[in-house]
Amino acid sequence: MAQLTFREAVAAALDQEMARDETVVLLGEDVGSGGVFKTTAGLKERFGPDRVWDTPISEQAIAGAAMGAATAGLRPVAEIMFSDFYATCWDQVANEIAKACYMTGGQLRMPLVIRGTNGGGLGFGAQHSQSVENWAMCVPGIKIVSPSTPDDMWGLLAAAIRDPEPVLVFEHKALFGTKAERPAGDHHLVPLGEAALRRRGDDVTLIGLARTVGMCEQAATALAEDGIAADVIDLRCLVPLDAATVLASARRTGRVVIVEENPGQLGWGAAVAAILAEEAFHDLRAPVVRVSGGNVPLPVATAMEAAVMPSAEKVAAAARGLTEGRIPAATPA
Amino acid sequence: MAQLTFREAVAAALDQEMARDETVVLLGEDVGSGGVFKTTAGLKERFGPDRVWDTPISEQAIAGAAMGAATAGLRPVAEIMFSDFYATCWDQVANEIAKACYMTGGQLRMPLVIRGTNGGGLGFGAQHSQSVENWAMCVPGIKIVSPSTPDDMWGLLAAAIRDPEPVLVFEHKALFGTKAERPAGDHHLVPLGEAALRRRGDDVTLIGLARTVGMCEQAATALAEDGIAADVIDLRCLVPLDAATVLASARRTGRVVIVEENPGQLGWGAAVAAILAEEAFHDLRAPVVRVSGGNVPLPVATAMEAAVMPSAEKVAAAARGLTEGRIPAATPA
Amino acid sequence: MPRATCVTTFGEVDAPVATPPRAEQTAPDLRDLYERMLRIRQFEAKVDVLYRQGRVRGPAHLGLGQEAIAVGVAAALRSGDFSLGTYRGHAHALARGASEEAVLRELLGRVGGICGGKGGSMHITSVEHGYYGSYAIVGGHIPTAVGMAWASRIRRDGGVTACFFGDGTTNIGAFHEAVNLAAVWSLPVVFVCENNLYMEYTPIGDVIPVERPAADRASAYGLAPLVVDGNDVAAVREMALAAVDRARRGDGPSLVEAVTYRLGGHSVADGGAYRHPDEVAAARTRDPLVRLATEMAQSGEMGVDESDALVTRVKGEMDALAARVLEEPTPDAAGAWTGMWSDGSAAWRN
Amino acid sequence: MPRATCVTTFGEVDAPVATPPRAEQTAPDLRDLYERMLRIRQFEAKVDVLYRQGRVRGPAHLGLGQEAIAVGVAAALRSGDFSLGTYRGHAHALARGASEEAVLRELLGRVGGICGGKGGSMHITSVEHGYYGSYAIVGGHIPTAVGMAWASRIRRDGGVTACFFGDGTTNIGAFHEAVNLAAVWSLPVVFVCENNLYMEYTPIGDVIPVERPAADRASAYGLAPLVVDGNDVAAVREMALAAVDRARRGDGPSLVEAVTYRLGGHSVADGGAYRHPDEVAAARTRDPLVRLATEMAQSGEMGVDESDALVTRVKGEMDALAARVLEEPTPDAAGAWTGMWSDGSAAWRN
Ligand SMILES: Cc1ncc(C[n+]2csc(CCOP(=O)(O)OP(=O)(O)O)c2C)c(N)n1
Ligand SMILES: Cc1ncc(C[n+]2csc(CCOP(=O)(O)OP(=O)(O)O)c2C)c(N)n1
Ligand SMILES: [Mg+2]
Ligand SMILES: [Mg+2]
Repeated sequence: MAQLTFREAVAAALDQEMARDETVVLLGEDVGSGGVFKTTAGLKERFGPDRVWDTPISEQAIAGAAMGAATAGLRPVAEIMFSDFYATCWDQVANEIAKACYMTGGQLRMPLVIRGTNGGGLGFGAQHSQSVENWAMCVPGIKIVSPSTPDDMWGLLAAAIRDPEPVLVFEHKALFGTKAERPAGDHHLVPLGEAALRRRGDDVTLIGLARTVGMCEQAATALAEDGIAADVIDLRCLVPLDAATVLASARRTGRVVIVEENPGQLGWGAAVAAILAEEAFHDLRAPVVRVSGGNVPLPVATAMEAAVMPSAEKVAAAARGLTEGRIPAATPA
Repeated sequence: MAQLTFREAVAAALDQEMARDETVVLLGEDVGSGGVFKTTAGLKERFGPDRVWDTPISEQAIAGAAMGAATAGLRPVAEIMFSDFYATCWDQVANEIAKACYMTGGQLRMPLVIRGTNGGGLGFGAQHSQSVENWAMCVPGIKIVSPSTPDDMWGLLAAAIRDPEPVLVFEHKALFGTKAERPAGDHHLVPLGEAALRRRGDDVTLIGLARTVGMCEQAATALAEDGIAADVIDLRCLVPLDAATVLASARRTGRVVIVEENPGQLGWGAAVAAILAEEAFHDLRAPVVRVSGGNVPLPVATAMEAAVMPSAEKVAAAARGLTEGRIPAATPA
Repeated sequence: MPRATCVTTFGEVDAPVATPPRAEQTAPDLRDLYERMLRIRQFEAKVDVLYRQGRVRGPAHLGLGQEAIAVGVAAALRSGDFSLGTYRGHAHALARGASEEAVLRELLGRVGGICGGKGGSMHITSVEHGYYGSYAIVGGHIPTAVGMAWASRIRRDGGVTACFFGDGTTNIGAFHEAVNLAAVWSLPVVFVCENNLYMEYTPIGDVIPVERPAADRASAYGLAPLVVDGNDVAAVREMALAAVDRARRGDGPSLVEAVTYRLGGHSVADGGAYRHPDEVAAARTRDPLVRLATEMAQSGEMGVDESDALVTRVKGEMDALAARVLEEPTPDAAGAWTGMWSDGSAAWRN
Repeated sequence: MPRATCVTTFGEVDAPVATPPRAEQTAPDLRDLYERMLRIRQFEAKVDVLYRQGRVRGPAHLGLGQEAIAVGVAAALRSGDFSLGTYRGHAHALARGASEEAVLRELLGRVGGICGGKGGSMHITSVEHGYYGSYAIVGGHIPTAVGMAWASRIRRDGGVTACFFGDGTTNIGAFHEAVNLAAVWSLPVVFVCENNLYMEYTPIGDVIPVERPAADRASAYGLAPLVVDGNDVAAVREMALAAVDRARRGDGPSLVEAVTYRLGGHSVADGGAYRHPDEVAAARTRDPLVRLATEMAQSGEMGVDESDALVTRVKGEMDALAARVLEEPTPDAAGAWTGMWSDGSAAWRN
């Protein structure tokens, strides 16, 4: 079977949607030459300069141009090279795009996508390694997608482009090289708002997003050797959140480990934990545990960066702690 | 006894610290003429134009200038008129100020304060009513203060100015008119990172911040009539978070209602709930309930805005639900 | 490029004109422009009163004295063109044809408000009339306007976008990025800086390092420095026609500085005490309505009696409108939980 | 203002010079400037090799070919003056005197790295030498630089801040806000745009609406358009001296565009295939080191043999340094949980 990398899946989704719908247009820094991560390679050649636009380094203008074009009826897909740079256009995203439909009583529509590379693990340092889907989750009015597999990268990005709302798609940069079987057929779509149960087991629920899903799966394999069977849930989207799948699993297993790259101080894991503490309280048999990114800016040196990132080992340890009825010691800081 | 408004408390703190330490300098839009909320009234007259600087509408330059001046050894206090506008300088706050000390191995120091008016309830609409302390809490490396009383407004702001770290001070705009007894003496300081137990009761813990503290107190009064005794905790700071006070109260009462203006989707309340679900699980007798801001942009019309805001009634209802062992229905959206 | 001396509220300014007046340009119907300005003036005067009576929820920023810009530019746009403005946006919505009734309902928090009660004064929008919204964050809408023009450019549909903002707004990063991108991509957009000489309470001269907030920045984007007397509705219309024409022809953006004065405070809550009374008094003599009425009286186009009667009639209409709207019901709380998504729903989770 | 014709990599440019060279200005010690550039060149050449060997964690952006700017400006600063740069900042740190060893330790992830292993290549900082950091978000540091200059202005301590950034950076909002504020407040800061003709993979001409990214924007801030040949270290030093002098005198900021060329890729991971080989070959002939060596050989100031020997010696020193540092221990994980706060701690809660 043909293989597809996570990186190629981005281009595949864009290619699929641009071919299908001529209102889909791309913009961003260096997107014409394929982009720094080569995720838009070949698109300008195929679709021409009226569909793929190289911008100056002007994130506010990029996000704002996407907003305006969407308002005017196109379906723009903007690229913010590193998701850390959302900070340079946060006003456009959080104050304009997220609110325009609501605050105009539904007069403005925002069918747009902004893609950005997210996450750490490559030694890119504090300003190029953050996972900032938590920033977006603080703001009602935007959908949030973060795929964990090449298949989902393709299907969810395609669905995001077809979605009538503004969607931020977080592409984990440590996943770009991962490979999987290429989905069959030419058209591929994965609906937004449906979590995937990647693995089934009744002792504990492991919940991940993007790169932490793989950690959950690895941890589940390790736990299986100890006779502990784990559900692994890939959230895929934070908004819309498939809380039903999370709650159903938690009610069945009674034990939950949430694994996020966001800093634990306030990450999406806290939102999930809070929902569980409120709505599944009576079914929980153990504390809701989070394995989160460290509450520090991200360091570069190998051992230090590893220390502040979640890992399969940390997940397995947390799950073992729960199943033995022990509460693991709080993470430092 | 002399009375002091919350608004006057801001100026009192600034005045106190500027008189004490000549490295304290102010900057912001219209701060020289007292500012839109009149919180800096009289300071330019007293301290002169070398201490109080009117800026262009350039939030990035304002926050960045504060960072640079702090780096160079001053103690700047910048004003961001409405906290919603942090979005226009989020890069400076989240990516530069919060990270500079850590990522330079401690070479850069950031003794600065940024003040911004926060919160809804006045019909200012979606772009001028947000409570965005959750944005800041997503980012390790900044301290977060949000006072609920004139006394604390004074003392915490003064402490923030003396603090060696970057501190964001959120001033709830619906509190500016509130009054209390003027603290005795000329110098007033309230240490950062200590929650205040505003009221003591063993049946349920109500946790608030800024304007929601008053809602908790009102709710506690109403609950007392039903024979339900409530702890009311005023967090005062989100970073450093006084988790010990929260945990101690929760362990004693076994029931917690968290009251935040942040959208429930991802607000500081989720962080507190997650801590409780992990660290106080075995002592909890009921689900951890949050009364949060609605998960929508903020509307203007009176009834709609009230619907999406927390209130004393909602708090009391949630607490009653817990003490009767019932789980209240989930808030819409 | 031809240059023209235009008389602004500052005195004479020697300013280049982007394009010569188009051959086919028709003479403006001054009576019509006058009436449009008058309706806006009377509408806002009524809002001022209503605010003081505690009837308006939230802030309101009036454009009293700046009406010639909204009306003059709107007169240069076609239906189907886009425009966007700021929190000081009543005039811009109304000038494109938005319903006075629906706007007033929004301000007074009644059912049928133009934004369904969710926007308030600072977010008045009337997509039906091509007015794509009022935005309350300084400069935040300029990139959006550029995006709308970009869509027109991609579709080659001949559409033009007009974007209004204040003098103080030229200091913010979003202005720079947006005007720059529009210039790089040669987009059909007309940027209109309403230079009312103040950024809130601060004179603009105190916070810019050049003399003219917009015109002195134009060359940074390869654009001509255009200045027009923003209190002269015919001049504004003429300048706008030239800029719109240039945009429609595919020759790219223009940045127009329209010099004016805000007769009231920054918002209805501001008394404007930081301005010398003489300055305000002098500005009143250059009121765009007074000025056009005087001109028309002199030319015989509209007599003083007639214009007085018009004022009385329009004022009466606004009083009646307000009285009627105040009797109307207020929106339900339930509406808050709708309309975050385009299908009318608002749930973020299942 | 006097004008000077300066030869840039583009050919001749007629550019105004902000101030005449100061009377007391001393002739530069060209040998010294050469050696400083050479050390940086050889340091970075070694980093390039180490990266290809997989020894450098994270990205690294080299300034090969741009050394004359870092060195020329540093030569115009006093100890106690501040400077700030970007992710392409090795040269800027070293030019102020930062320890080669400590920088290399940072890049190779060894104990004793200049940022304690927390910064990496993009955040090299040496406060001890007045270099207040390298910042990885385009334009994000320009407001900070302005703030440092503001502190000098408030203290009236005569300090000057130099801030480096690229041509592509002139398109971002932070640039506009920061340069503008510096001009409004007349702050002692020298903005140095290193125009290396590319914004990553995109030629700068494709993304600006003017010819010169910095000089053509200067008038928007009331500043003179200053251009210097960024491959001529003496010219850079002279221009910088004039700008620093102006700043120190309290006459406000300058915006200098130093035209140069980056000989390698945007980062060590980039082969630079988007550039025509002829273009790169032509640029190599204008290499600031080659050029100064040739000049000195011609003037007899330093013979070819001597400069060859110098290259061999410095290269040997860098090889030895790298070999030694590679033997050193790597930092512990525990360090990650320290230093978020200035007292060395990192807890956010009790
Ligand atoms: C980013 C941002 N900063 C500050 C404000 C507060 N504010 C609202 S209007 C205004 C002054 C704007 O001045 P100008 O651009 O001249 O427009 P005018 O109000 O005079 O029409 C300010 C500072 C804001 N809304 N947004
Ligand atoms: C806000 C932001 N946008 C995008 C980037 C990615 N990026 C890093 S360097 C660069 C090009 C910068 O070009 P220029 O300013 O000319 O500097 P040079 O790299 O040529 O020295 C870009 C786009 C970034 N770091 N920050
Ligand atoms: Mg103004
Ligand atoms: Mg460059």
